Amino acid sequence: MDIVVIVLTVIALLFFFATTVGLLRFPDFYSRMHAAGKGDTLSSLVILLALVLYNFHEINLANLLVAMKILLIAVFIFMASPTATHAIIDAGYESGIKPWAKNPEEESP
Amino acid sequence: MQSIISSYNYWIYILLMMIGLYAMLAKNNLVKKVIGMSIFQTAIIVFYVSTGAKEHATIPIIAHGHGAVEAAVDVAHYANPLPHVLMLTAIVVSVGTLGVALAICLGIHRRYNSLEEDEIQEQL
Amino acid sequence: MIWQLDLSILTLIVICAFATIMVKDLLSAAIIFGAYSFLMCLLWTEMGAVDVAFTEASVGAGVSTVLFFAAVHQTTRRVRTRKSGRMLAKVFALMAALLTGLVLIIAETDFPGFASPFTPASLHLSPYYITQSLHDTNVPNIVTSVLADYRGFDTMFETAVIFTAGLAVIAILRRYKRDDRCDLPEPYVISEGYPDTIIRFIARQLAPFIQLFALYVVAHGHHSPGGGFQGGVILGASFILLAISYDSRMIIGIMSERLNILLGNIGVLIYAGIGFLCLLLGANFLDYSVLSKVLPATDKIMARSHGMLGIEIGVAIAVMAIVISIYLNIISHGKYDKG
Amino acid sequence: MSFVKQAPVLLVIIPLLSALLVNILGLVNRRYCLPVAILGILGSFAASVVTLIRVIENGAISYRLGGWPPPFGIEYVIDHLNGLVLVTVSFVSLLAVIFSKESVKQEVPEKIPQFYTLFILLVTGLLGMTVTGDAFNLYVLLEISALTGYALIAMGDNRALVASFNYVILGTIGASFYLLGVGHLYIMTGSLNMADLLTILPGLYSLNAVFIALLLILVGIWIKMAFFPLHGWLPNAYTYAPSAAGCLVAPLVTKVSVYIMIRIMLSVFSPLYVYSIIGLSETIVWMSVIAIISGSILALAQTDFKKMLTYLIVAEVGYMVGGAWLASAAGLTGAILHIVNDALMTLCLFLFAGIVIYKKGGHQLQDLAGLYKKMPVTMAAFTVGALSMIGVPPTAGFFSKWYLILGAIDAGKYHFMAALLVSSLINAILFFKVIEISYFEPKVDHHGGETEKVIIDEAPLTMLVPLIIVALSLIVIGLYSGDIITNIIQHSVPAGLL
Repeated sequence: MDIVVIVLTVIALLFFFATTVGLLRFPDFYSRMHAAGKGDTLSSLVILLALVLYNFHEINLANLLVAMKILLIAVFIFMASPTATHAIIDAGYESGIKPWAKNPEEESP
Repeated sequence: MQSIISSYNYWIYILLMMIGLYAMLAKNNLVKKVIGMSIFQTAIIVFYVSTGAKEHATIPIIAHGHGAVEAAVDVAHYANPLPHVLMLTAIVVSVGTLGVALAICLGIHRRYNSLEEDEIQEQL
Repeated sequence: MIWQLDLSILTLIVICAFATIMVKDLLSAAIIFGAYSFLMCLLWTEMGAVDVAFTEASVGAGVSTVLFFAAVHQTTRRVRTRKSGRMLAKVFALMAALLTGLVLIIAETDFPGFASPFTPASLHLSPYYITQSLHDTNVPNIVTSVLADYRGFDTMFETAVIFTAGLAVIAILRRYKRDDRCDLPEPYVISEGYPDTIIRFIARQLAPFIQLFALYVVAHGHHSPGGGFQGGVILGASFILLAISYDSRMIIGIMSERLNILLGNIGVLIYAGIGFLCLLLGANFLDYSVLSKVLPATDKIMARSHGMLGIEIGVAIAVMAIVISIYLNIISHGKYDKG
Repeated sequence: MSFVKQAPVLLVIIPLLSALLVNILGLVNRRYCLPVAILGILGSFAASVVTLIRVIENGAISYRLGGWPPPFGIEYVIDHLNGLVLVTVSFVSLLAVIFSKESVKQEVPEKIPQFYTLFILLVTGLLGMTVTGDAFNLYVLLEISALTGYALIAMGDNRALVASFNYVILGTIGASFYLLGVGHLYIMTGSLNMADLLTILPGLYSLNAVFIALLLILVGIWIKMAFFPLHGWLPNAYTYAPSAAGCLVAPLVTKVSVYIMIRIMLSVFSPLYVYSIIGLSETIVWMSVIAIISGSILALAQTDFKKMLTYLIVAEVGYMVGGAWLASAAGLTGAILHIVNDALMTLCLFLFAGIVIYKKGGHQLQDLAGLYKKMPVTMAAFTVGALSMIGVPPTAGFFSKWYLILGAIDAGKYHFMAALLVSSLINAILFFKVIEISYFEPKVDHHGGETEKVIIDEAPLTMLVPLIIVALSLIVIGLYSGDIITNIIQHSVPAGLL
């Protein structure tokens, strides 16, 4: 059980790392948001899953309830995080930021 | 090392306080001043909450089994709740002040069309 | 208490504070300030102050940031790059800050060590609260019992502070009729919403859950972190979410200005009223134990617990109404376009 | 429930409830606002008078909020000192609220319910600050009075917003310093109750942290009371506030801050500590000398009548701070008496300024021209206020100045005495200038230029009556100041002082 938890946490951290690198290194606003939105959501989900499993070294009602709550958080993140990304990108689009095309643009988040 | 740990929180609160105070007095932009004000207030909250922390103590909610009668409560086992209560109040006060300060900023911007202190002074 | 975490979070906090002050764009400053608040919130969880962390998460990181956004949105983002003036003010401010820092450092040398369990602060009053709370009030969350009972009077005025702030914002900003001096549209008359189906759909789906969670936080404050303030702020935030994703007019449709003011009043009135009821029943102000005379099937200790629940509900109502009211007043000053 | 027994808490709760009621009724019809506001403050006034009488008869009262014993719960402590301040605060706010009727209609017609709610909340905050015996409770109420103060000032004319913003920034620094000082006390002692602190602190007097706690609290309160180098926010804020708000804020906020300073000095730290151990007395008396002189000189330089009054407040704060730090019984007596007197004198002058603004629409000195003929009663009351400010014998101002000077002589601080005399002289010049303008100068054609023959044109009765009452009370207090001192103030001066 512990090994699974560790593996999941490490995966999540890797994704977080990738997200951060993407956020910093990608050329324009849209691809940066792309990295942030996707990587962030996935790694949060994975780390929450790890927490659920970690919580279960002793199975009883209280732990089950906590696990349920964590899963609920996961569901809400799954709904809210992509929407937020969408909203930001949409706002960027509306305020006229052009996508990257070989020659670097000035971006303003 | 031990001495650093035992005062690091206090040093940081002092540093935050200085940052906030500097921003409140030196910045030209009104919203920046308000941000400085918020930092200043959170610095004090850091200070108070630090006074309540205890080593090897958990959150101040007494573990209670459903229906079970507890043994005597071990004081060293729970963090000091009093600073937490005080700081709840302080946080609420600071958001109140923030709201009023921002409202005044908006009012000023509406009248003088600027948030820069010197530009406003010129118009007076 | 994990000191490594403590140290690293504190360092990050200082970096955030510097960045907030230095950055030239007000919107970025507001975002960094949000991050700063979240780090604070982590720090407090780490120090065992979960209730404070919860409040900071909902109030500091949530509402404050939204208010900053709204204010910046209504004014201007740019901080003018300065002419080389204000040297005097800067030097003066630097001196003041350094002096304060110096004085505080001197005071710091006398402090008992951080996180020691043997400080006066941990030995004088708090043992009483920790050992007696459950016995006196039947509330396991000591912070709630101290907040709402032992120091309930503070909390009543804390609610009054929020109420005052709401009123103050109305008093400063609200315009009832067209004023020739300003060419901005009247408040509460807002341009077209932001037509985006996805955001609207998700917001509409999430809002009831947020409200449900808020009610849970209010009702469960006796046993877990949370209580009236946090619950009230979250309730208010759910409306603000709708206001951002649809437009403010919809929220005004649900919560008209009059209703809002009325609710803010009623919230504080519930609190003060419960206190006053205690007076009428012959005890001191806010002495809930006397409520057992009017509540069926409660002894004095449970009466305290119920009294606290009552005031938490009052606080939640007041805080919700005021948060919405402050937001609406600040956001509705100009053209409302997008989230 | 007995009114007498519960009076200590009722004097805060009645205004709070009436503030809420005002706001709710304001949604229905704004005509209900004023009567409810007056009733609320009247109730509070009654409660504070009852409390003061009880204190005079039986000694200090302690009231347990929530029924919890003091160091654990919050406690209200009323002794002679704050009993007197309570009555003053509620009396002044009663007069100010009656006065506000016409002036609010003229200046903030759209926001009457909000104005009155904030107005009463400010009174609540000030009363609560005065009555509490808990250092942190004081902070919460300090913030209530501060927030209402910001809002009330921001409701004024054009420049009020900027003035109010500066007040927000400085006021927050002040309140935060106070909170930080209380935090230092808390970390050193673990307690927040003033009486409890008084018993614990003597063992810690040698520590720097305790000294710095006092310093932080003092600086915080000094910002709030606009003690000289920290007075920057006050003149503009009070000048541009709506006149009804100015009549409440100007007399009370600074005085209550002075009260708090005295309370902290005597009831949290001990006279022994503040006067002997730390040796700040000399410095602070010098600072107040500078405050008095510079406040007076700046007042002399103003052409705006209301602004002139605000600089006089700065000078008066110097009187009280200096008197409190003279380390002599007479000086402290003078400072406490001056809290009462100065509240009334400032009220008198600001009411007068309010009437002038109501009638003339401006507060420059020229607006006063020719007023003696047009408003004889108003001007008579103003003259009483001015005489009291100068310190002419039958009026109240003379007696507090007398005690301050006695105190200065007792303590051997002759520079303070000199400052008092110089300031009285400057006040005399100042007010004779004002009286000269309003008495002799013909109505210059600033306002339409018509030289119609003088018609008696007094302000409405709701404005005039408070002014007359306050002028009379200045004389009455002057006549009875001996009684006030022996029955009330004497008991609040610690026995160890000279």
